[in-house]
Amino acid sequence: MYEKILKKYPPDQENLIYILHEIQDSNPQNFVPEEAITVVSEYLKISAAHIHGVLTFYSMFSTAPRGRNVIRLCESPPCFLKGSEKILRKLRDLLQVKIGETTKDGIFTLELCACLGVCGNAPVMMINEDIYADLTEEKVEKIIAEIKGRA
Amino acid sequence: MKFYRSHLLIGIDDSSLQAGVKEFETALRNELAKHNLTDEINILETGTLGYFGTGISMLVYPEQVTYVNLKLEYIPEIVSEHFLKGRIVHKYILDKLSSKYDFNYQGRIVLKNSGVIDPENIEEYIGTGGYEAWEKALLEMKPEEIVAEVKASGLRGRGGAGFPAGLKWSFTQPLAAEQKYLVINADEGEPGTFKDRLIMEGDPHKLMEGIMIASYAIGATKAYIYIRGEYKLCISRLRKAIDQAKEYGLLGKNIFESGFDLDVEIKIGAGAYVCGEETALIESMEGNRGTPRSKPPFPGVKGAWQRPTVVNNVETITNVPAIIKNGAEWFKGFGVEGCTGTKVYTIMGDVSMPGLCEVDMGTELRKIINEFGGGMKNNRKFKAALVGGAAGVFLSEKLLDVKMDFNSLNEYAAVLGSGAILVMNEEVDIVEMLWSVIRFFRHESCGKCSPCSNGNEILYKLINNIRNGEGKEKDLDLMLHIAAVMNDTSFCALGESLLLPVKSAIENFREDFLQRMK
Amino acid sequence: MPIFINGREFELKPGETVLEVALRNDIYIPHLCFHPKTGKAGKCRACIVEVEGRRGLLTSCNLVAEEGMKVVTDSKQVKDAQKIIVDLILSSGHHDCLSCEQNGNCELQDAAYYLGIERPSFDLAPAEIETDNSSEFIFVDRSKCISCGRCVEGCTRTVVNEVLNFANRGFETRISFDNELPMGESTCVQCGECVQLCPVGAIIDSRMIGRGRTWELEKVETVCPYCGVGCKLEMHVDRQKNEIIRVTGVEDSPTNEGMLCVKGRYGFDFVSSQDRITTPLIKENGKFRAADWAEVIPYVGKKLKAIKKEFGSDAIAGLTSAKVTNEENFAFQKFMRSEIGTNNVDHCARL
Amino acid sequence: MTNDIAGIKDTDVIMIIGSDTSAAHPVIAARIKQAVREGTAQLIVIDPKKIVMADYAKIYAAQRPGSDVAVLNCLMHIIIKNDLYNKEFVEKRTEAFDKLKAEVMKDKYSPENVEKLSGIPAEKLIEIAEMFGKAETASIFYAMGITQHTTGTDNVKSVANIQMLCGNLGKSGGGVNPLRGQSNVQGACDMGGLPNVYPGYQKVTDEKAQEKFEKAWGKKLSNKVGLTVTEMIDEAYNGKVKALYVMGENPYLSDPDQNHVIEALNKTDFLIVQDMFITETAELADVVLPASAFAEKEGHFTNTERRVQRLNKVIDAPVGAKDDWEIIQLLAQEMGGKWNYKTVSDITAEINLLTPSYGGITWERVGRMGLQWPCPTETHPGTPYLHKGNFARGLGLFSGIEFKEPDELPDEEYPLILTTGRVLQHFHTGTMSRKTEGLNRLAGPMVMISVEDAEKMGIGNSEEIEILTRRGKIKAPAFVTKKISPGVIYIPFHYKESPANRLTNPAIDPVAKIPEYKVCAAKVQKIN
Repeated sequence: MYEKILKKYPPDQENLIYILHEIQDSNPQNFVPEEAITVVSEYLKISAAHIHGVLTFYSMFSTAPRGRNVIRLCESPPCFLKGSEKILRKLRDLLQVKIGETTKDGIFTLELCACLGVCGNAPVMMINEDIYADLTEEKVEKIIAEIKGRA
Repeated sequence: MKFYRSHLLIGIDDSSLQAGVKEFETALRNELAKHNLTDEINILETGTLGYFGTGISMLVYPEQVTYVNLKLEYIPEIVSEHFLKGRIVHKYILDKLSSKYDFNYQGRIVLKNSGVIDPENIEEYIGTGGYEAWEKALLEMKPEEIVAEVKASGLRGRGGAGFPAGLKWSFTQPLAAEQKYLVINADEGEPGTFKDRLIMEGDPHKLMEGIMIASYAIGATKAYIYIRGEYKLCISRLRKAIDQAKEYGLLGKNIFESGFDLDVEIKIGAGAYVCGEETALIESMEGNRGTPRSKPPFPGVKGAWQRPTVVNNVETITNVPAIIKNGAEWFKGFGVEGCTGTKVYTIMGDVSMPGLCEVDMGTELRKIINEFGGGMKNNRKFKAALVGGAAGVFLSEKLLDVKMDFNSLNEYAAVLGSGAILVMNEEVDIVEMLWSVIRFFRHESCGKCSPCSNGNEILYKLINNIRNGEGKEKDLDLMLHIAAVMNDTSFCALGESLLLPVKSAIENFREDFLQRMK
Repeated sequence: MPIFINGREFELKPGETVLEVALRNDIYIPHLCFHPKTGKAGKCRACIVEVEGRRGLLTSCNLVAEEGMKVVTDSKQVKDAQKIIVDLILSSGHHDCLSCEQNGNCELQDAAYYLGIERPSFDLAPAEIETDNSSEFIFVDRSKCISCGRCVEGCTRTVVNEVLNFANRGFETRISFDNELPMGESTCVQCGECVQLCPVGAIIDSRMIGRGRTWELEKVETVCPYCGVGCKLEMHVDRQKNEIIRVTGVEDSPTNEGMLCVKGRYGFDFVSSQDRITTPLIKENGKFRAADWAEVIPYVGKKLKAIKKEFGSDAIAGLTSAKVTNEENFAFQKFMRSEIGTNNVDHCARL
Repeated sequence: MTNDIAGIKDTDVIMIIGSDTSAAHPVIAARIKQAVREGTAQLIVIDPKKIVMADYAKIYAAQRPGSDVAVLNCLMHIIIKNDLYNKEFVEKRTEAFDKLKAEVMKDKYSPENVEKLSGIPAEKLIEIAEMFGKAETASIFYAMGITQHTTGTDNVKSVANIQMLCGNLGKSGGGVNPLRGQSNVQGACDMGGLPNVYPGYQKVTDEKAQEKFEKAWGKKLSNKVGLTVTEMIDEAYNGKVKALYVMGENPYLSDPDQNHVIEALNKTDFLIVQDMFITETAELADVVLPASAFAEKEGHFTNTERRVQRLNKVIDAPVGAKDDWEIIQLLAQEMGGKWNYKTVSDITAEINLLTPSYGGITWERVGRMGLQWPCPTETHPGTPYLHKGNFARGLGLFSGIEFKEPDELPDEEYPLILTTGRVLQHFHTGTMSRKTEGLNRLAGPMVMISVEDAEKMGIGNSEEIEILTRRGKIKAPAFVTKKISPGVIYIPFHYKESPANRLTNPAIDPVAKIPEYKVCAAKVQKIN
C-alpha cells in the first residue's frame, strides 16, 4: 500500500520527510504506522532508528493514531495575547479531551502548535490542511459542529 | 486584448479562504452575469491585499477603493450601485487611515505586486516588468558583477541577523565546486511573522526571479526552497510558479542559450522552529532531525551535502530583482545609512488594524503602529510592544520613538529580528506574555545542546512558579543568570533567544512580576 | 609558535582542538560529549573557554588550536557558566553516585567535582526512574542519560549498527532503540560499543552490577580468543576473587579501535566455569578417574613410546590448536617432529 | 590477509564473497560498514544468503553455492572483454596471462552462460564487473565460503587471478583478504602446525630446512609430508593411526561426517585430549590433560592481518591446570627430549631464531600494538601489506582455472543444497561461547529455509524439522526467511544438540584437503 507513495520519489534520504508527510496524510488515522517505518527503511536504506528520530522530532508527525481531524491550536505569543487560552478551554469542553488526546468517536485530536503565520488574524487554528482564523468561542463551536455534522 | 472598464482584485489568502472567498467570488460572477457586466468588469484573484481582520476584501480599479468584511448579502447592492451605477458603496469600504493603503505612501519593493496581480499567472508578473532583471543579469552581467551590485546596495539579510547579503554571496561565488546550492529559507516560524508567507502567496514569481539571479550570481545550478509544511497555499503557488517559469524557458537547461542551467525544487518542513537556523534547515533538507551543525565550516563553504550553499531568507531574495533592475544606488534611496531598502513589518496584537506594511528602514516604531497598525484598538493605552518576534524585546512606551532598523535598535539592546511587532495594551500582564514566550522556546528547543534544553526547562518551571504566585524575587535574578548563560553558551541562536525577552520583560516591567509575589 | 593555556606554553599538532591540546597536557576542562572516537559534538557545552581577542565563551572541543592563541580555562566567567551548565545536567536526572556502577569512572562526577557542585540545585529530575533491562547483557537507565550523543554516534558511525538514535526533541529528547523498542527486542547485536562510550551510568554492562567498584578492579590488556580479527581487549579483574568482571575494547588498538562483538565483550563465562577440568583424568574401564601430573605424564609417555616402537612414528598424529599461542603451537609441532618423529601434525585451520 | 585492516579506509570498492562478515568477523564488518557509510568505498556482496552486509551493498548477488569459480571467471571475462584490466600490472608484475585468458575468455564464462550456472542475472554480473574493474583500488574479503569446497584451492586461485588482473595487489586498500576464523589460526599455521611445513612455511621436504631444524633441535627429522586432519581421521578409521594427541580441538563437532569421526576416534588405541573442558571429543579420550585458558597465560596470537599481539596473564589458572606449553614440555622430557624452557619467552626467542618472517618479532619488541610479519630483523618495522614491488616468487603467476561442480549436487532424493557456517553469538564448536548462558539465550540451533521452500512443505517458523543427508539426520527449529534463496538451506555448526557436521560431506579439496562444508545435498521433512 505504500508502494505508490514510494515510487514517486527516488530512494534518497532527502525525500524522507516528503514520504512521511504523504504516508501520514494518506492514513485515515493521521499517523505514520510502525509497518510504514519498516517499508520506508528498506526503500531508502536508512535505519528504523533514523526514521523514528525524524518522526518524533517534527511536531507535524505522529507515531500514534489520531482522529480524522487534527486540530492544531496556535499557542504562540500573538495568539496567546488574543485569547488562545480561552479557545483552548472551549475546545477541551466541546471535545471532552485533554491536549494530545483523541475524541472517543475518533473524529478529533486536539493538539497545540507553534505559530502558524496567520498572526494578523489571531487566534488561529489549523484543522488538517485548513486554517481557521479570528477565532471566538462561538466560532469554534460552529466549526466543530460543522465538521462533526459532516462526519 | 480585451478592455475592461473595471478590474476587481479579490484577495485570496488563508484567512479569506476561511471566510468563504471562493463562494463569494462565484456569487459575484453570477450577479455580474445577471446584469450583463461580464465583458465590462474583470475579476482577478490576487494574493493578500494586506489587511487583516477584514475577512473577504476586494480592491476596485481604477477607483482604487477597497471593500472589506464582505458578505454574500452585500453583493446585489454593490453590483447594482457601484458597477452598474458607478456609485461607491461607502458603508462597506475602508476609508479611514487611507494612507496605510496608499501603496505609493508605503515604499513598496517586495510587496509591490502583492494584491495587484494574479499570483498564479506568470503573464501578469511579466506584465509588470517581471523577469527583466533576470534577463539582464544573465545576458549582460557577470556573476561577480551581480555580487558586487548587491554588495553595493547594502542589502542585509531579512531573516533576523541582518548579515549583508552581498558579502555572504562573495564567500561562495569564487569557490570552484562541482555543485553549489542556493537555499531559500521559507521556514517562517518566528511567532508574529508572516511576511514571507504573504510574499510567496502574493508574488511568487518575484521570489523566483530573485532565486534565478542569486543562483546565477553564486554559481548554483540547483536551488531549493525550504518551506514550512503548514504553508499549504504557498507551496501550491510556488509549485505553479516553478512550472510556469520552466514552461517559459526561465528555468531549466541552457536558459536563454546562455549555457546556464538552473533547477528549483521545493523541500518541505514538518514543524520545527529550529529549522529556521540555516544549518538545521540544511540537516532537515537532507532528511535528518533538524538540529544545527557546528560552524565552521560555514554553509557557504560546506553546506547541503557538504557542498557550498548560500542560505537566504525569502524577503532578502525578493529584493534582488529590483536591485538588479534599478541599480544599487536606487535601492540605497530607501532606508537609512547602513540599513538600506525597505522592511516588511507585521503588526498585530491590540491595534486597530493588524496587518503588514512595507516601509523604509529606519521608520519610527510609533509611526508604524499608529499609521499602519491603525493605532491602539478601542483607544486603549499602550503598554508594551514585543518587537522582533518571540526572540525580541518587550519595549515600553519610552522607546516608542526608536527607529526601526538593525543599527538603531541595537543601540537599545533590541533587535529588528523578523520585523514582527506585537502590541500590548495596559490590560496585558507581562508575566503572562513572558510565560507564553518561554513556553514557545521550551517547545521548540531541539535538544541538541544542554544549556538550551535544560535552560528552557528550568526557566519554564521558574516562570510557572511566579505565575502561580509561588515565585520569589531572587528567582528573577536566577532567571536572568540562566538566560545569560544560555545566551553565552548555547549551540545556536535558539538557545540565545530567551535572554532579550526575559531581560527586557523583567527590567522594563518588573512591577508586573513583583505583583505576583505579593 | 606555541599556544598559551592559562599562561603556560604548549606545542600544538596540526588540526588539534584546544580541548585536545589541554587534555594531552593534563589540563582538565570539563567535557561530557567529546570522546576521541566520536569526536567533537558541541552538545554539552561544558568545555567552554575564553580566548583573548575573541568575543564570548567558546567551546574548546570544536575550537581548532592556533599558534599564539591565548586560552583561559579557569576564569571566573568560565567557571560560573560551567557551573550552571553542569548543575543543570546533574539536576536533569537521577544521578546518585552512591549506588551508581560508574562511581569513580563517571565523567559527570569528575566535572561536578572540579566545579565544586555538591548536589543538584534545580528541580529538573523526572518523576520516575526509567530503566530497561530487556537486553541480555546491557542495562539502560534513561534517568541517568545526559543526551551527550556518544552512544548514538558510536552505534551509527563507529560500529554502524544504526540501532540507537535520539527520539523526540528539546528536554524530552531521549535515546531510542529502533523505533523505541525495548533494547532486548530491537535489532541491537549487543556489541557494547554504547556501554564503552557512555560517560555516565546510563548504559552499563548488566553483569557487572554489584560486582565491584571501578577502583577495586585491576585492568589487564590481552587479545580476544574468538575469531581471527584479534581484537585487543582490556579485562577488569577482581584480584581477590580471581574473576573477570567486565571487558572493554582497547581504544588505541589499530585492529579494533575499541570495538568488540557480543562474544568478545560478554562471552567469558567459560574461563571461570564450574566445568573446567582441574586435574588430569585417566580412563579406566570406560570411566574417567582423577590422576595427578606425576602419574599422568609417565603414563602417557609410556603409551606413546610403546606405540612408536611397535608401529613407528607415523602411527602417531597430533592436532595442535588454532586457539593456543604461537609459543604453544611451536612447542607442539616441535614435540611431534622431534620427539615423536612424525610430520603428522595439523589443526582445524580448514574447518 | 595480504593487506591490513586499517587499509580498508584506502579502498574504493570492496567485494565480499563467501563471508558472513558481520556474524563471523563483526569488527572487520564494522570497518567495512564505516567505509561505506563515509562514502569512501562501495560494497559488492556475493553470497547465497542475504547477509547483513548485503544491506550496505551497492550490489548484492546470490550465487548458487559452489559456483564461485564460474562467477569469478565470468567477472574476469567481462573485465578483459571491456578492457578494464590493469595492463601495466599484468605486463610488469605477472606471467602466464595467456593461460588465464585462454580459460576465462571461453564462451562458457559469458555473462549469459554464467547466469545459468550461478543464478546471478547476466546484467548484474556485468554491473559487478564494471564497478570492480573501474575501481582505482579494490579489495576482496572472503572466508570459509570460498575455501570449504572441493574446489577451494581453485576458488582461492581465482580470487588471486582477479586481483592480479586488476592490479589490486601490493598497495594499501587492495588485496586478497581471507578472514581467519580463529584467534590464532594464523599463528598455528605460521608456527608449522601443518603436516608439510616447519615454522615460517619452510618445507619439510626441503633438505636445507630439514638440516636447519635437525641442527637446532638435535634430532633426526622426517622428510615425509604428514597427514592432514581429515586424513588422520581416515587413517585412524583404517587402523593406521594408533595414537592421536588432540590439543584444544574438538573434531567430534568440527569435522565432517560425524558418525565417521566418532568411529575413527573410537578405533584409536590411545587418544589424548588436552583441553579446558571435557569436550565431546574428550569424552572419547583415554587421557585428558587440563589446560589453562587464554586469560591465564602469556604468549602471542597472530591475527588475520598477520599482526603478532601479546597475551597477558589476567587471572590465575585453576589449581591443577597447566599452560599447554608446560604440558608439552613435560611430555617431551618424558619422551627423552632435552627441553628446558623456563618461561614462554624462551620459546619466543627460539621462534625468532628459526622463523625468518618472525625474526624481528621478539618478546621485547611486540609492545602494546604488536608487529605484522614479515618482520625479519630487529630493526624492521613490520609489513602492513604484502607484495609491494614484487611477489615472493618474483612475478605473479596466473592460472587458468576451470569451473567444476561440487562433489555432491542435489537430486530427486535430496533436492536441497545444505550449506553451513557460523552465527554472531557463537564460536566454532561452542566450547567457549556456549558456557555463557546469555549467548545461548540469544542464539540457539536453527535451520534457515526460504519462505518458498517452507511454504511448499507447510513448514512454519520455529517449527522443529528434520534435516537429512546421505550421512545422517538431525533436528532443528526452522528459521523461515526471505534472506536465503529457494533451494538452499543453512545450518550453523556450533550446536552439539543439532550437529550440522553429522550431515556434511567429507569430500575434500585435493590440494588443501578442506572438506566441502558449503555444499551437499539434503532434504528436510516435517516431524509428525
